Amino acid sequence: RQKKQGPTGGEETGGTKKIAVVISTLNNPWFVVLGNTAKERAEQLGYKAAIFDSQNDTAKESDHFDNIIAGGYVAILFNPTDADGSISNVKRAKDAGIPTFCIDREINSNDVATAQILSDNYAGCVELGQYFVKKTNGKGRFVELLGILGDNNTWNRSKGFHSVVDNYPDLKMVAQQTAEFDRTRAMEVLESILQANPDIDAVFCGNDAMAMGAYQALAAAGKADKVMVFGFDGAKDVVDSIRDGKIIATGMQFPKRMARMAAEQADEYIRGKRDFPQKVPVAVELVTQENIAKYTAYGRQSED
Amino acid sequence: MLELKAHKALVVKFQSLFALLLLIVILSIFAENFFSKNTFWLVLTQVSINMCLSVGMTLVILTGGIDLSVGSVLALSGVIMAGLLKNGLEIPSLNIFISFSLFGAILAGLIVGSFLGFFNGLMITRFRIPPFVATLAMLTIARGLTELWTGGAAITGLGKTFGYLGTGRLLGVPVQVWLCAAIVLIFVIVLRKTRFGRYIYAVGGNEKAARLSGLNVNRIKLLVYTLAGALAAVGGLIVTSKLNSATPSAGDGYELDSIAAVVIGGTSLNGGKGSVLGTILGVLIIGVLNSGLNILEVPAFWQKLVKGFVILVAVAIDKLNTDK
Amino acid sequence: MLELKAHKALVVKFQSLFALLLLIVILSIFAENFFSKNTFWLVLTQVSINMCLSVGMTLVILTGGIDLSVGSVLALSGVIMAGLLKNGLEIPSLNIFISFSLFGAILAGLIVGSFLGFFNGLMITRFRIPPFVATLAMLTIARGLTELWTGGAAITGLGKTFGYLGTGRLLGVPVQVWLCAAIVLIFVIVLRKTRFGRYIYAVGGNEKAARLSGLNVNRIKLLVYTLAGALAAVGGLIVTSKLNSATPSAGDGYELDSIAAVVIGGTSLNGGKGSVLGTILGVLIIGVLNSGLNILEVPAFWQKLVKGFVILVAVAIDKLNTDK
Amino acid sequence: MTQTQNDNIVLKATGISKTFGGIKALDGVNLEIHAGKVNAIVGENGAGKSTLMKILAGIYQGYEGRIFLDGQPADFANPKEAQDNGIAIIHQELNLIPYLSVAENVFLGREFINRFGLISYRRMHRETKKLLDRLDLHISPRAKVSELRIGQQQIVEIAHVLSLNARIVIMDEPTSAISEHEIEVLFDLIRSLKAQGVAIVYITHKLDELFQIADTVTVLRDGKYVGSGLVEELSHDDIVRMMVGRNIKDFFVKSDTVKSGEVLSVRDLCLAHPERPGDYIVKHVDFKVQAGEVLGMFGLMGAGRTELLETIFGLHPKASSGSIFINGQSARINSPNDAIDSGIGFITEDRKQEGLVLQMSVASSISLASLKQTERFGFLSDRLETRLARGYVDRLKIKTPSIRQIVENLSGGNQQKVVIAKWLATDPRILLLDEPTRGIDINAKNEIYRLISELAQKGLAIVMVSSELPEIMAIADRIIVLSEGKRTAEFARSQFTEEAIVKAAIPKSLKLQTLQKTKDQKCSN
Ligand SMILES: Nc1ncnc2c1ncn2[C@@H]1O[C@H](COP(=O)(O)OP(=O)(O)OP(=O)(O)O)[C@@H](O)[C@H]1O
Ligand SMILES: Nc1ncnc2c1ncn2[C@@H]1O[C@H](COP(=O)(O)OP(=O)(O)OP(=O)(O)O)[C@@H](O)[C@H]1O
Ligand SMILES: [Mg+2]
Ligand SMILES: [Mg+2]
Repeated sequence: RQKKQGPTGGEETGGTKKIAVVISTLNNPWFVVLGNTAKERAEQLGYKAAIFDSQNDTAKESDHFDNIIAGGYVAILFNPTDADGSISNVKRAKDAGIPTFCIDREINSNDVATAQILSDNYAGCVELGQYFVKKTNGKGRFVELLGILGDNNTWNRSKGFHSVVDNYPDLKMVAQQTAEFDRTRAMEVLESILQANPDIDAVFCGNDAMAMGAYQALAAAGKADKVMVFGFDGAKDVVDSIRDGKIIATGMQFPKRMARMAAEQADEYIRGKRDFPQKVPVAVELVTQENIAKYTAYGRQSED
Repeated sequence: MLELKAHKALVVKFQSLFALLLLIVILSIFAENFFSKNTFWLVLTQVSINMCLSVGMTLVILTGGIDLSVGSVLALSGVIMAGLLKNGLEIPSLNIFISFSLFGAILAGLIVGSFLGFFNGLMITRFRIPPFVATLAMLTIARGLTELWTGGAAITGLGKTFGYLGTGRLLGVPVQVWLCAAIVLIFVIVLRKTRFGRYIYAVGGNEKAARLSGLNVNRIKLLVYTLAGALAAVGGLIVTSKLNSATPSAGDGYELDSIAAVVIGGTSLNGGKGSVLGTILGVLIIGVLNSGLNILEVPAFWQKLVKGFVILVAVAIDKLNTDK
Repeated sequence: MLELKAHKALVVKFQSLFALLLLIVILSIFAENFFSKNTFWLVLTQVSINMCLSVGMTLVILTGGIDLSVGSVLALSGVIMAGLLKNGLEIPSLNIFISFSLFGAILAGLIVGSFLGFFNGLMITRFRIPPFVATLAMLTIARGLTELWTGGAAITGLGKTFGYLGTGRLLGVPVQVWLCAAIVLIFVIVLRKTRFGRYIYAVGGNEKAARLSGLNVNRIKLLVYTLAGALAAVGGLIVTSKLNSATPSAGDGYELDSIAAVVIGGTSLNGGKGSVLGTILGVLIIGVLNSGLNILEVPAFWQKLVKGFVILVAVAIDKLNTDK
Repeated sequence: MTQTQNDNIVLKATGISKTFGGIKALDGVNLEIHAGKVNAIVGENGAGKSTLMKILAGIYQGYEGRIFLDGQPADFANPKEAQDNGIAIIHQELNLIPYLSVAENVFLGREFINRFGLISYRRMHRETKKLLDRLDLHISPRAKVSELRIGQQQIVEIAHVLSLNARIVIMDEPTSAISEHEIEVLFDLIRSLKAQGVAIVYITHKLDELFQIADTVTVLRDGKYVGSGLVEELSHDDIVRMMVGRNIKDFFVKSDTVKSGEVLSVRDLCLAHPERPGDYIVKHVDFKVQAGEVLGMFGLMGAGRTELLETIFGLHPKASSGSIFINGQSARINSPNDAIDSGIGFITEDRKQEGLVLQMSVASSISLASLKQTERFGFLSDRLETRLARGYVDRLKIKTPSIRQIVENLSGGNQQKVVIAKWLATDPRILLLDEPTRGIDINAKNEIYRLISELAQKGLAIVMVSSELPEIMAIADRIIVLSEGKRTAEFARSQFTEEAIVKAAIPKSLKLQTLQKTKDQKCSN
């Protein structure tokens, strides 16, 4: 009864091959959309698909990979927890003959994943930074809310943003604190920062959840119309808020587009295709109050 | 001598008061903006959620138990309120649709929170599962239910009225502060002036003696966990109203902050010994510290370090004060 | 009659064995792949980190304490090992540069872990800070230090040799399983057969009596927390080696899993009662459950729900078994 | 007072004073301890006996006065140091580690280890077995202490001290929890230690014991040294006078009470053994108590008396069978709460574990089981509670600095009075008392006897378990005897004889030799 399951096998499950979707965390709606879309697309393409939640823990992710390798999955759609920490996991899958397709976040290795469909956080934040400079006229006092300090995307975003704004000596960062990508924390942290710095002009947030929290803090302090809030992700709330004129801009990362692409690539791989470009950048698009009409939650109007 | 003794009694009574005052003085010296009316209200509003949780946690810990599920219960109650308010309740299989008024939705959330707490209590009393395990299971279960209910997405756009609780003021005092003050007052009275309160101490102090004195220990515990659940739901109400949206990840890790507040406030994890007043001080110490570090503009990387050490020093001072 | 009694004694002794076996049987029925040699090794390697932490946690809990800092200590030890191995230690102000061999780096990490544990113990014994607060502060401090040491970025490229521990096999058995087995064996012997081990029970069972019998309660506690820190560092070693990189967010939340394993394994949070063997069963129950739910392909949001209920049922069965 | 001769004094303490938070527990106390003698210390509850002993044993530091060991000044920084100097103490309160075995407890801190550094259990068990045999306690050295009953635990404590081979052995009320048989074994042991030149310091409230084994006696009152002397030169009344500070002529004399109708009737009560299926701890017990009657219940340790009372009180609803009638009505008692509602009060034998919430104040402890009566408009009234507590503190002469004092800080006897007060406050019709005078001084004992008698006169039905034959014979109207869970005899007051009662109490399984011993034991006066 114990059938040997080859790397591209999985025949034993009634002919339906299984694709694993490993997501860094489901603690944030953006990633839930990413995971669900990947799963749905894989199912549309005729596979069984299951989502694994790594809970932002590279070790848990590693456990998932072990289970996936043992469980006869034929491909992995992978949203890594850490650009460096996740490499060895992908490598194990590769050694077991299972292709991995990275989504949204990259891993710092060019020869273990079959392909990486990436949202360029750095470039996206460069663009956002430029818009930030434009809206502030290159001067003023601002606050930056960082994500989780141990997360490399926190720094990709922060560095991209600073690569632009640091060139403007009149733009002064009065506080830089972490709110751990969390809405409630962002509200509380900004409330406190406002005590020491009541007269700020803008807040740059490392993700949209924090942008929403920051906005609430400003609204509660009666400063919502004086202080500009910038987010990053393209989450539903923020897109809606931009439309309502509450938030200035965000970087749209297209989770659905990336997830679908990854599922399709996996499908192609299973059908025999082997030459994939190692990196497929999916440009982050700046969503502002001017161009909001083109966008909807997690993507463009035209996509859904 | 006598004065000195009276003074000592005071210190023992308000164990952590000294640490809190010291903290405030130090922060006021280092951060010029710290000592202000604004900061005062800020801290009070920021601690309001932890205050609700910690009052409930105090009751639980006084009985000798623990409740790890408060954060998740907060989240589930919050998303239930928000979901019912926004989308109503639809049961397609029965072809039922019920829409909820603001009051109805809030009530439903409070009932859900209470029920989860009741379930904790049931597991602990009927099935004799250790509180740590029972409420850890509930932490997981309630979080799972929250994610299932929301599909992992935040529920937003709950309207102005709902936001009033989290952002409005009444007679110049934030509504949530009123709410917390009322809760604190009620439970100070419950613990000091009612039979139920006295029984909580008895159960935590010596469960066997309490049972032999005719107390219905199980019923008391059941009620205590139910109240902790209800208070977590109040926390869910405040946070949802404050953010004018309910996120499924709300309250993550709050249990530790809440237990810390209770313990810093001098309540013993072994039960039977402690007070709500102490807990308030514990909550304030943590709250002042959190705000203070940001106001002081301690760099992000150093905050955790400083926070950890300040808590150590605060509690150590406290101990030195009360022991000798 | 007599057989019945012997059987009962066995059940009491290996409290959670029944729950574990039941879980395995059920999973084997529902997931055809579950019962296999592969899964066996998989589960054993997956639980190895929690096993290290939980053995240390068992010691701490047996003394009546708790250690919330294990996850952070794991992270700090891991990044210290990785950082020293990769970059050596540079103290610019003194113009000192020390490079570390593999062995030296690992040793340094273990020393750091032990020291953090020692510091916990010091706070608890000398300054009489309640263990919950002291180790919660350490949780924060060690995480802060981890972030400072790494600047928030993972440390990678640690070389093949380092990875051997986490991925290699010796005589067909994964190296980390050997390591865990050794640790378990040592601490089973320590607890059952050495003075120190018995003193741990004595301190947790009746601290006053232990003191009156002339035991140096403080020294015992100090050693226990130090060992818990050292074992957390071993956990850090395993995770770093497994991933061949050290991430600053490693170990986040592991304290709860570890305490849960200890409590599910029948060790009382009041101290004085429990065993490492019970803890192993607790660790395995959690590990089997985690793997099992994934192998069963339970959807992520449902997993939490199912996990919570299974833990409740497992512990309830356990209780019903042992109580009557 | 005649001072005893100064020969072979091993330990001398002069001018010892100790205060606890403003309360003077000891005030300039002097003490001399002679080698090869039993040096008794007596005094009322709270007189400071235990405190003095704790100072000698290195447990308390920070006292005034001086201690000389073999003429050399000594000041012990911790219990270990005192131990190293040959001073061992059996504490009044049990100090054992519940989840460790008997052997591990006996040798705690001094385990035998083999050459691998591991504990040599074989040797420890062997040595423990020897000690237990000397004390005639037949339990396995491997048994967990938590599974033993108090009496057995007390003997384990004695074994522990015995194993220390100390020069000075302090025994703080060692006989309060053990039965007559074990007491006799202990006395034999004390005599043999004495013969070896060991100095025994012996604290007891059972003054009769002084005349059996003590050589000298020192009396404390309210923390002060009253005097000391040779036992053979003193009478019972002399000692009592020194303890109390006045003549007590009015020793308790049982007054006749009017019995008016059956209040409690127990029929065919059985309780299954928790661990041995098919075995029973209480076997088909029947008895009746009338209003105004004091029913004594006698038995040896382990006879099942405690379990019987517990069963009546609703603590074992699942394991028990049989029926209980109160005022002729069948009563369904499934919990202590039901029992209280039926008018039953239960004073348990272990006040620390079962009777009191030690962290609570005296007032809260007294009102705990009847808190409703201190309520006004749904809230607790401090005034009502204070009045309630004051009433009982006065009535039972509870010695406490304030009704807000934590009960843990009271002396053992006063703690017991608080427990009694708690139950009286529930205004019971039936009072079950399990060893109510354990650890209580003679004066307080008399007060409690008088109280019991008074309560009976007021129409309460009282069941009192006691292991002290003179006590039970003095107070009971009727005695039933339990042996191995069975009711073996019943005596009306006119039929009371020590011999008959003890005979009924001895289990058939016990050896004849033991029987002889127990019979011989004289409870003098
Ligand atoms: N730790 C303590 N804190 C406060 N007061 C104490 C403490 N220990 C004893 N006392 C007080 O000191 C006095 C003497 O107590 P001690 O226990 O020595 O009496 P005792 O003679 O042994 O009485 P008993 O016969 O009831 O055991 C009492 O008034 C008691 O309340
Ligand atoms: N928890 C227990 N587990 C097993 N057996 C028990 C337990 N408690 C009591 N027993 C047994 O029940 C019997 C009755 O014990 P019990 O304590 O009721 O005796 P007693 O007459 O009250 O004696 P004592 O004078 O010690 O109070 C004894 O044979 C004892 O071994
Ligand atoms: Mg005493
Ligand atoms: Mg008894």
